[in-house]
Amino acid sequence: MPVDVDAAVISNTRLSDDYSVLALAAPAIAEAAQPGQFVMLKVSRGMDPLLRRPFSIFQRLRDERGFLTGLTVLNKRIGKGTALLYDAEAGARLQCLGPLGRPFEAVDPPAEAWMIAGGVGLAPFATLAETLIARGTATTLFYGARRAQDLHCAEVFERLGVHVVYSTEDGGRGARGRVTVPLEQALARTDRSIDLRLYVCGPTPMMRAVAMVAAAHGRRCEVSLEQVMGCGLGGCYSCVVLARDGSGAPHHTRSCIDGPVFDATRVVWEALAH
Amino acid sequence: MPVDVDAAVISNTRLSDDYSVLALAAPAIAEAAQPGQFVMLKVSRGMDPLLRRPFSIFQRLRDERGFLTGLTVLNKRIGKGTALLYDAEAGARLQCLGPLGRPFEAVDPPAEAWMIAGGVGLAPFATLAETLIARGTATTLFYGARRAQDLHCAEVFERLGVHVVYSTEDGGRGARGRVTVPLEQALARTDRSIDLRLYVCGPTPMMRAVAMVAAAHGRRCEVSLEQVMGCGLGGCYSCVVLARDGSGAPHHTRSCIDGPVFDATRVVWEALAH
Amino acid sequence: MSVDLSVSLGTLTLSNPLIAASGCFGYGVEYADAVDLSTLGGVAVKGLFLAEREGHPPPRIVETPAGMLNAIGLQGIGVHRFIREKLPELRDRRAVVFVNICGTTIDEYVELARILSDAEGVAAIELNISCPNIKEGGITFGCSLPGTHNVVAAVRKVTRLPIIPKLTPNVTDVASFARAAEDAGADALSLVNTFLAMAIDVDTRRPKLTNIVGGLSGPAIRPIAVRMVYECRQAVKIPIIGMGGISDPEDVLEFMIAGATAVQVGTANFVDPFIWYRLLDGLRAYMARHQLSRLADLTGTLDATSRQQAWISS
Amino acid sequence: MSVDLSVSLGTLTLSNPLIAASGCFGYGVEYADAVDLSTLGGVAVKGLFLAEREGHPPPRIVETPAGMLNAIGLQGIGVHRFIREKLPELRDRRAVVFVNICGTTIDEYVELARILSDAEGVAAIELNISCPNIKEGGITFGCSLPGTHNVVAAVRKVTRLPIIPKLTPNVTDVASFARAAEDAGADALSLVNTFLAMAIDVDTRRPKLTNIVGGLSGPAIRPIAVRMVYECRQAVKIPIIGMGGISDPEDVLEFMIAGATAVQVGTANFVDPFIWYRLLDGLRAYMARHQLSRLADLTGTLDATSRQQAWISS
Ligand SMILES: Cc1cc2nc3c(=O)[nH]c(=O)nc-3n(C[C@H](O)[C@H](O)[C@H](O)COP(=O)(O)OP(=O)(O)OC[C@H]3O[C@@H](n4cnc5c(N)ncnc54)[C@H](O)[C@@H]3O)c2cc1C
Ligand SMILES: Cc1cc2nc3c(=O)[nH]c(=O)nc-3n(C[C@H](O)[C@H](O)[C@H](O)COP(=O)(O)OP(=O)(O)OC[C@H]3O[C@@H](n4cnc5c(N)ncnc54)[C@H](O)[C@@H]3O)c2cc1C
Ligand SMILES: Cc1cc2nc3c(=O)[nH]c(=O)nc-3n(C[C@H](O)[C@H](O)[C@H](O)COP(=O)(O)O)c2cc1C
Ligand SMILES: Cc1cc2nc3c(=O)[nH]c(=O)nc-3n(C[C@H](O)[C@H](O)[C@H](O)COP(=O)(O)O)c2cc1C
Ligand code: FES
Ligand code: FES
Repeated sequence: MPVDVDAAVISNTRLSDDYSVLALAAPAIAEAAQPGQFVMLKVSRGMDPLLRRPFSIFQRLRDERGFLTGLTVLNKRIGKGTALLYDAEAGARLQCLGPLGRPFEAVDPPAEAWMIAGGVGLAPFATLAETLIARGTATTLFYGARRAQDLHCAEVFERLGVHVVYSTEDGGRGARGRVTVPLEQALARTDRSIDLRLYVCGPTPMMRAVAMVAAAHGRRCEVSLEQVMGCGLGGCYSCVVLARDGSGAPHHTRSCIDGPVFDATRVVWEALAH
Repeated sequence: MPVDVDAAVISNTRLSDDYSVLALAAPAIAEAAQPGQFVMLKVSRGMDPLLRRPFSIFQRLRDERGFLTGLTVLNKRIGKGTALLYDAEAGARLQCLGPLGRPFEAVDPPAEAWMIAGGVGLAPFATLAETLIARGTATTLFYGARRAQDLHCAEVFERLGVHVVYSTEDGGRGARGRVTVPLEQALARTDRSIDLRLYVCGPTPMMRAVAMVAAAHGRRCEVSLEQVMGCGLGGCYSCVVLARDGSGAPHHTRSCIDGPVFDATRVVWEALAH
Repeated sequence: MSVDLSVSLGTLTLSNPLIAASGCFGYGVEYADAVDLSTLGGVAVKGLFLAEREGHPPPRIVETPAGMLNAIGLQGIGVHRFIREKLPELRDRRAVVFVNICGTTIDEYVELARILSDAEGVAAIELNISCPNIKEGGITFGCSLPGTHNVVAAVRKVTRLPIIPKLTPNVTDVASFARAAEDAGADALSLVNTFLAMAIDVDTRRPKLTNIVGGLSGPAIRPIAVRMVYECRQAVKIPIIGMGGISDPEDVLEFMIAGATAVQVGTANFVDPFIWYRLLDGLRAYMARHQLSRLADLTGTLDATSRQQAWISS
Repeated sequence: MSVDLSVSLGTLTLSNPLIAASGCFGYGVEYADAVDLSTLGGVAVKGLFLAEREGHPPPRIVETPAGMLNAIGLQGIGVHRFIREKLPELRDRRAVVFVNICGTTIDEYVELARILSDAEGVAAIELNISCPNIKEGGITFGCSLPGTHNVVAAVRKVTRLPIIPKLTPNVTDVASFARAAEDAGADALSLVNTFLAMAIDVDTRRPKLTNIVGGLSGPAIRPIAVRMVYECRQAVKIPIIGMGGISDPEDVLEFMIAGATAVQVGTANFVDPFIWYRLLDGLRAYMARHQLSRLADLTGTLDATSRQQAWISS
């Protein structure tokens, strides 16, 4: 059951000209949150902009005694709403609705977990990594970006004990090229007897490419899709993706309640807007 | 020629739950400003609310060397826009267009100046008082409000050397009753040979009452009217008041460019919305 | 003071005037965990055809100043699956269900009405003759006076359920459509549906919606919708359900004063799914402030005598 | 890169597509101190009748979400005083003047056109047949196809000045009105005028405007206006001047891509009287980014082929 919290901004840490990490006081949402779920944020008071914006729950925050106090959002400025969030100051208040959506299915050992993130697609993985590590699952993050300076927050994962594999398109850090380069190498190296689960979030073409790679290697792969969302609760049918049902028939499926996480084989990639 | 300044909020001093004094860095407007003129403020970025709001120029600000640096606005929270102004923090920026409108006609000695203010109608008088005092004109302020705690900023006037006469409806400070009570007493006491000019700003019924009193005593009286304004520049014809022309014929007259200051005898008071 | 928020749409009494707008509340069941459906005056479910429909490809919505465009294309599970899969839960949750129906022919509307009349737990049929997002049917009836009359009259013959045609605002004279619907036997009217509109991505020079055009809803349209309710109130006797941009208690009151008996809330429910509680609180506060014991007494009480004398002629 | 911002409305060439909208820029002279009028593509002056008019008593405007209502009631100094008192200064300032005219009968329109044809410094006549705020004339022509045709045809007979009928959006099928105007000899079209709308003070239960109803303008209406320009672009060959809520360079581009040759800016000019410079800068930046040397090439370039294949049928 989602709740709507009038959440105080605890802090807003600018990581670069367009990335920031926004910490929100919303314990009730943090308690209920599962990896891969999201919140709908009202980025300003008033009607400009009118609609809320969806954001993955990045981290769950705890106080010294370990009690959950809130959550963070990894925000990338791309338009009006994300610009307002980037500019938000501590003390401001934002309506925060959540947790919403279908979470990732976290695997247990001996299965291994490989998370593949492109850019701000890193956001859903901090919570997933925490959950996986807590279960003792060996967890790797393939983290790609255009340039080295666009790789943010990797330390969050390293601190958790996640094995991080970097790639940058300009070769500034880790493998040169798309994130699929080190991923394919790693898949080729990995014994088929090892049970692997792939989790992907990033730009649509990247997710599609990873889904193809995963299929080619016969690996199960979950993707977290980012559609424009009007309500986040199944009310408006704006957020549909074409996804196959049990019988393989494609249907417009609401990504806010039947997703945002989908098994990659369900998605009709050709139909996804880029 | 009005200018539009992207003005920084220097400070916002809350005087009570609904009054604040907002200082804005807008030297170009302060330099050109004449007593009784106003600015149009965009109270927020974005479209909520859409239109600017008119505010009298309260004080002109100077630095230590006496150079004009900006202006203040005496803001009373009555709706959405004035609430946003009340909440504005130092460092914020507001588009500020001005100076606008027809100013008061400041009299010179031996004429005396009587300013009559009701509530936030005090706003245009600080600049007027400064101008009058600089000319050596004997200046009195009749300042009325509902309760003593609603009388703000009187010290600004006392410091300038203005004689301040208070009245409150509950008798908490000065004369009990409307501002017309001490005004009528003073008028009755004042020799007809003394040249007097009355300047009025406040709620419409109060201005109307003062205009009647002034007319009964044969005193010239200028009123500063507050109509809803769309543009402040004569473009929209929203701000009209019914005012008599030279021949006595009433016309809908734009209060943003032909006012906000009108000779009280021109105004068809019966036609003014309360 | 005990306050009475109930309103009557002909034979149907609602506990309060707030109805979730069709297409903005899924089939109602999506919200059942978050909101107690029985606290709403009613729930208008997503527009249903006889058959299942996949609707338009995304993007299906785009935000605009104080509004949004949608071109969902009436995706839906069809009336049979609705009755089987959704209606029982709505019944259990004690929701007052308005079923919004859409057809491409009069026969389809008639067939839908017939099927729903036999189902248990349907409070009223909202006839969607105003969806701007589909080529066939719907709005082609809603933009023609005989079309409107004929659909309503045909459905009237096959059901005793209250029939509530939903009018489009995309017409010159909405009041004439209100009259046509009333003459044909409608029990109440819903208005307005969305305004046909579009938005363009100037960098790609392509429409922002796959469907090119879509329907404008939200606060932006409220002043036009209020005017239309006011016009229809003077044209017909049957109750009006007003909508278009309602976001605050004042907006509900505005529609009621203009002539609405009940209201629907669509877009604002996306922004705040718990809006119902806020609106109900606001209505109660207004009633207390104005010592109003029956909210229904507000309907159509606009005082339209000139606010002040015109002091000059010409 | 040298860029060409000029656009042609038939025989009339403007240095750029930006025109101040009628009723939103006084008689132009009010702005002459603040804005160099010759930098604008044109200035549409406040709607003029033959005689002086006092208009409606205030309040005349009320703000709404991302928009505003106005019911000015066409206050104005009449065509004779305009020619005597305002036109000379406009000429001196090298403004390209569109005179917006309004009558209660066809004869009045004809008379106005005749008078203006003899005046020096009038670039075009904008026929206001769409003002929602006056009972007589105006919109009664604009809401009837023969009415529209007859006014335009009658004015056509008496003037060689470009005639630009201004269409109302308060109709079912705006494209049919565009065709009627074109058939009757219009040189270009302006659209849209404001949407008939209202707002109510719920505490007093009175309309917020003295005139009860008013016209809705501003960003709120933009998506509807863009759709109407797009529809008319497909219906007629004559140039279209698009308007409704333009506030940013992207909005100008949106109207042009939808089919407008030029645009007018009304409400946004109230918010920012120096908007013209910002819009021109934005247009130049867009042209540079897209390596567009002639802005006029943008008109009607919407790529409305489906953005993506529909992967499923039904
Ligand atoms: C489930 C989910 C989780 C998300 N998590 C995050 C996150 O953790 N951090 C983060 O920074 N962003 C995240 N996003 C994307 C984020 O919601 C959008 O960037 C945001 O809504 C854009 O708002 P805006 O007002 O800045 O952009 P707008 O001004 O509204 O639009 C700017 C441009 O971006 C496009 N756009 C708008 N929304 C989306 C969208 N959802 N996907 C792709 N393009 C869009 C628009 O079409 C437009 O071209 C997530 C989206 C979803 C659906
Ligand atoms: C020339 C001039 C100078 C002014 N100087 C000052 C000043 O120095 N300090 C100050 O606090 N205020 C001043 N005002 C009034 C101020 O402009 C309004 O209070 C403000 O516009 C209200 O905006 P809002 O968004 O808070 O109210 P809204 O939310 O827009 O409206 C709230 C209520 O107030 C009414 N209202 C709105 N504008 C006005 C208005 N102009 N006059 C009367 N009622 C109105 C509305 O009809 C509504 O009922 C001045 C007005 C004018 C015309
Ligand atoms: C996403 C969306 C889907 C809609 N679907 C329907 C529908 O299926 N049937 C219908 O009659 N109206 C539909 N509407 C119109 C609404 O019911 C309502 O008439 C309109 O949105 C105006 O109200 P609002 O401004 O409160 O949203 C839809 C509106 C939206 C925004
Ligand atoms: C205050 C005001 C007065 C107007 N007066 C006229 C007028 O006299 N003649 C006319 O044709 N249109 C008039 N209009 C309509 C505008 O010219 C324009 O068509 C409309 O406002 C839409 O553009 P906008 O959204 O940019 O304001 C007026 C609009 C406003 C807001
Ligand atoms: S966002 Fe509304 S249904 Fe998914
Ligand atoms: S405020 Fe626009 S004319 Fe006065």
